[in-house]
Amino acid sequence: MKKLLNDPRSVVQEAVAGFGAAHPGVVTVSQDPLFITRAEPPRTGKVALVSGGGSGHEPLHGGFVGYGMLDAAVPGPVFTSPTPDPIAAATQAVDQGAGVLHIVKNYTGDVLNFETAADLADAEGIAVRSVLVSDDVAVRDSLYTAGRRGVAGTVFVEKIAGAAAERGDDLDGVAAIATRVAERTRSMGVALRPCIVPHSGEPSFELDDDEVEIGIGIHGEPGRERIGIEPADRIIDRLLGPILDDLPFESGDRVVALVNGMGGTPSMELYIAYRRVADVLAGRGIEVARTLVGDYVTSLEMQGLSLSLLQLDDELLELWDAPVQTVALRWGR
Amino acid sequence: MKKLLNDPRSVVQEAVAGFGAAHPGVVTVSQDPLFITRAEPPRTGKVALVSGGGSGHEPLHGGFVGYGMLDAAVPGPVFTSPTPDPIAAATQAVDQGAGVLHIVKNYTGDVLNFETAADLADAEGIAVRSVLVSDDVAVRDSLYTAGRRGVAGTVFVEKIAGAAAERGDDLDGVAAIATRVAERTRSMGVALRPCIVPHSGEPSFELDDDEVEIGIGIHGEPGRERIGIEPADRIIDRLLGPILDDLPFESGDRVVALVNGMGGTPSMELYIAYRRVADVLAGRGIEVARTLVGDYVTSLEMQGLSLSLLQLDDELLELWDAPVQTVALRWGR
Amino acid sequence: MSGVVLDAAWVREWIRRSAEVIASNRAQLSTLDRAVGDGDHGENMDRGFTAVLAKVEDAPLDATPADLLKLVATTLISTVGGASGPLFGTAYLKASGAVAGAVELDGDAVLAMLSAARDGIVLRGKADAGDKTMVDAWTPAVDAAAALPSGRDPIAVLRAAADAAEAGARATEPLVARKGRASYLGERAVGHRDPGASSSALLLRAAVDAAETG
Amino acid sequence: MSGVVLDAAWVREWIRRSAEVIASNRAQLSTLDRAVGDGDHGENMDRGFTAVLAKVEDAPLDATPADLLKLVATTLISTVGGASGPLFGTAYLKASGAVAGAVELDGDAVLAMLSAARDGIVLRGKADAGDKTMVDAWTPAVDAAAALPSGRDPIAVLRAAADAAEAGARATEPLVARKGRASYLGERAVGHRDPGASSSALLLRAAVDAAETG
Ligand SMILES: Nc1ncnc2c1ncn2[C@@H]1O[C@H](COP(=O)(O)OP(=O)(O)O)[C@@H](O)[C@H]1O
Ligand SMILES: Nc1ncnc2c1ncn2[C@@H]1O[C@H](COP(=O)(O)OP(=O)(O)O)[C@@H](O)[C@H]1O
Ligand SMILES: [Mg+2]
Ligand SMILES: [Mg+2]
Ligand SMILES: [Mg+2]
Ligand SMILES: [Mg+2]
Repeated sequence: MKKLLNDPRSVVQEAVAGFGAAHPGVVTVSQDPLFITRAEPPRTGKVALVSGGGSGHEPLHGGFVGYGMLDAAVPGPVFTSPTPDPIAAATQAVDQGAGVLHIVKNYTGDVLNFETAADLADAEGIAVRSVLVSDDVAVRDSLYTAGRRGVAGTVFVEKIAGAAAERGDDLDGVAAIATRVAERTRSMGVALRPCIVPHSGEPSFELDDDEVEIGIGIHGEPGRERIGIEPADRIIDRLLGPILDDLPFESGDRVVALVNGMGGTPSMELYIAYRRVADVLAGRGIEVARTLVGDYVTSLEMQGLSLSLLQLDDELLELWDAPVQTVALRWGR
Repeated sequence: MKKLLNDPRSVVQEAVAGFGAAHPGVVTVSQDPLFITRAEPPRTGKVALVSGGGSGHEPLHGGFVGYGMLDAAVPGPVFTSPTPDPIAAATQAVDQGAGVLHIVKNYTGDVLNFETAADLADAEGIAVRSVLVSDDVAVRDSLYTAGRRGVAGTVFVEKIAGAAAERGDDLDGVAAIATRVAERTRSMGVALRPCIVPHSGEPSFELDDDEVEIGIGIHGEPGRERIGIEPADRIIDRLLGPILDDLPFESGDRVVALVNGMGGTPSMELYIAYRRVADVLAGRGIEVARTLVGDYVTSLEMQGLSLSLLQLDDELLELWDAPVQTVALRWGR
Repeated sequence: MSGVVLDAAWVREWIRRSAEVIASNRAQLSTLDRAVGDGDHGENMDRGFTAVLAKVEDAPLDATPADLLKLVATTLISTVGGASGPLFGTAYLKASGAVAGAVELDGDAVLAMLSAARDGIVLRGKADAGDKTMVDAWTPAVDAAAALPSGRDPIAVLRAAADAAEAGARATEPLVARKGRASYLGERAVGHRDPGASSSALLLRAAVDAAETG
Repeated sequence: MSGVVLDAAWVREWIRRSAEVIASNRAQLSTLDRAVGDGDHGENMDRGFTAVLAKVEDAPLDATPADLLKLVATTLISTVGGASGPLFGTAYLKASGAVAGAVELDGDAVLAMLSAARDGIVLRGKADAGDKTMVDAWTPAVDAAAALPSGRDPIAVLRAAADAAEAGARATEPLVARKGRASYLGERAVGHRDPGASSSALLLRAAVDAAETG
């Protein structure tokens, strides 16, 4: 393993400290318990948004703390949900009296720890609602499984729910918008090279030199199937097909399209992928109203990408376009 | 080699096409000759800024086309300077009658091709000035060598010269500001893993599992020396030392600090690095006025980073803070 | 009728041995988790039990078994994270509740403790037997312990539980997972042992060893 | 006194053979460039000469040597990029100028052509002999050709040049570079042959081969 770090056990603490030092105008870091809040507190009475989860997915979630998006992010150890204490502490720190929405990616660990944190916050008299993000179509959904994973589509939920909160919606309203976004988002990913978790020093799975892993998660979990490498356009089609069929997305739909790098993918490859996405969607009569291409929800230095589509309506588009000022997403301010 | 691409010979064309399709509100792509311009033309009479160079360094330069920064970017083949024709065509396309500044990274190929392009533009009656960026302290400067390489500090030059042009400075004025920024910028990089150029499929150099390459360039050129891996803080000190000593940067200086990912580096490692940079600079009495941490000038999927410092004065800070609206850098608008 | 009982010293020894066995199996547990999950189970458990050990060493000398088990629970909840943190945390919390006030634990008390722990895991995680989770170690463990005649020796109870948990962990290998990260893999999880069931078996074996030497 | 002269057909054949030899040495030239530069020299030259070949095939039948050489120059300039594009482009441009108007080239004309090419490279790149660049192939080539007695056979001129260029390219190995990307490496460039000098030698050898069979 070759990584730029000092001590594998303190990577998260050091990185979060560096993040706080680098962006003092946008975020403030609490070291113990570890969470990230906005440097400028929002207007009082705003519903607060808290998200979090295992680290290693940066800029998610800390990079989305700021005006128009999250109020706090709680980074856990690498690929491991944070414990309830810092989640509860962050929840308490950002509550403005209007309640707090927890945005939780659907993993057993995240769900359980956020549940306990919500109970703790509730005991302090804070109203908490939760929304689960489970956009990964690579995982077959079923009542009898842990359900789908939450992956890059989380960005859509955080951005749009953040705008709704900024607009002045109440807790139920913000939760309803967040749920609507989560319900209309679908994602799927591919890996060309696994990542290496600092504390283990081992690749999260093995891939031969001519193999790719289709349906990859964001924690170095193996994916749905392993196939021989193919031209980019073919691989994109393999991701886009299940996404489009699932909701389904149909002719006349307007979408936000996200081509998300997994951390180690050259920008060039993301744009080669987007070129295909744009072609296929145009061919299906689906209008791409807005596009993001870049590293938004990563898996350390994994090489690969995920595609996410959000089916828009007028209100969601308006909220998408609303100003946002975070480290990783910024427009209109 | 495992890459997400269709044909190694068309990666640049496809990626630039995807880039144009993804960001129609910011950039417009000319496919033949290949260059990128702003979607919204600037006000007439503004000095135009053109940069370019080999591809594989994205978001440089196309990601910096837009309000407050470049007027055009000319992408060459991967790691190879573009030829004079598209540079001249881009120069002609964006000239507003006030002349054009070429921002050229100091490589023999870039210098020669931009020279010829300037001659061609001159023949069309366009006033062209050039500024060379040569910020890489890893390369010993001398009258008897090709001189220092231009690396990540190019972002400082493009941002600040862009703001000066937007402010209304004339060609000589913009060139003078650009030169001032270039003269006050120093950079140095390290690689943990080389990149693989699509057409060759070979790693650009070989590194053992416990080695890092200090003083790396952005084209997969080998660096100044190869050493065994060390803790991040030690490696950062090895980069920061030569940077600080060279200008030199001194107590009381204010700087912009850039921790630049080479393409395949997890965000976490960049922030661990920044934490050290902040500590060392604080210890030396140098104030970090502004910070960028992320992938700005990459080398495909190379793993590693570079540090760049710009010594500020009041005017340069004001120009740094001026609004910018490009794909990769955006604030104030 | 056996007169053997287990006390707070046993709980302390159990915890020490748990921390030891988790530390020495850290890499192996993470390797299991790499095959079907995200490769951190050993790391998570080790972080948790290292913290538990420190806490328990500082615990008051008169702490009851229930006090100690509760300390384990809250420490795991606040240090492990992931799926296993809340699940094991709840297990120890419920175990603590089952022996509240007791100073000496006979066989029935130990059975009640194990049974409460299992129920806690099922309550939080909603996994059924056969879902390829830690429940597949705990449920056979509790069943085997309960199958012993009443008035049984607590060490025998622990031994039956540990044996069954080990068999249960092995028996997760051919299963398709229906809970946890392994459920994302469908058929590809077949052939791999569940990490949480494996660590559960290690913890129960540590309980036996602690009782035998204690 | 020799009556042998070279004409436009020779230039065409030279170009064909150049494209061929560059294509078949593409990987090797890039490997050389990977050691001291950025690993693209073979790719750059191949892109250029593939384009040159297409252009020359479409060139008018009555094109003079100078016309053809100019076509090579402009095509290289507009397709190669990098350092080698403008340098070789200028070389062929100056070579073209040196034989302007001529239909048949005798030994002196060929020498003038080579000499002008070399001067063009030095003019643009400002490298001295010994800087570990293509100049270290071209300068010995021109010197060797010039050392032949006057009135010399053009094939002998080319052969002397190609032999010297090959020796010159080999002689770049022990050098520290003072121009081009290899100059970034300092002492680490020692032991590696300069890619541009190597491709220059290949081009001159192609000129000999074209003349001998033409
Ligand atoms: N719903 C559940 N019920 C019971 N046990 C579960 C459940 N989900 C996961 N587990 C257990 O948790 C273990 C994984 O723990 P760990 O790797 O520490 O957490 P994470 O999956 O969050 O990385 C699995 O091996 C399984 O035994
Ligand atoms: N200043 C110079 N003068 C002469 N030749 C040079 C100079 N700089 C570079 N070269 C030649 O160019 C070659 C590299 O060409 P190439 O790899 O195609 O371009 P780049 O260096 O831009 O990638 C070197 O091997 C060297 O022979
Ligand atoms: Mg985990
Ligand atoms: Mg090059
Ligand atoms: Mg795990
Ligand atoms: Mg080269």
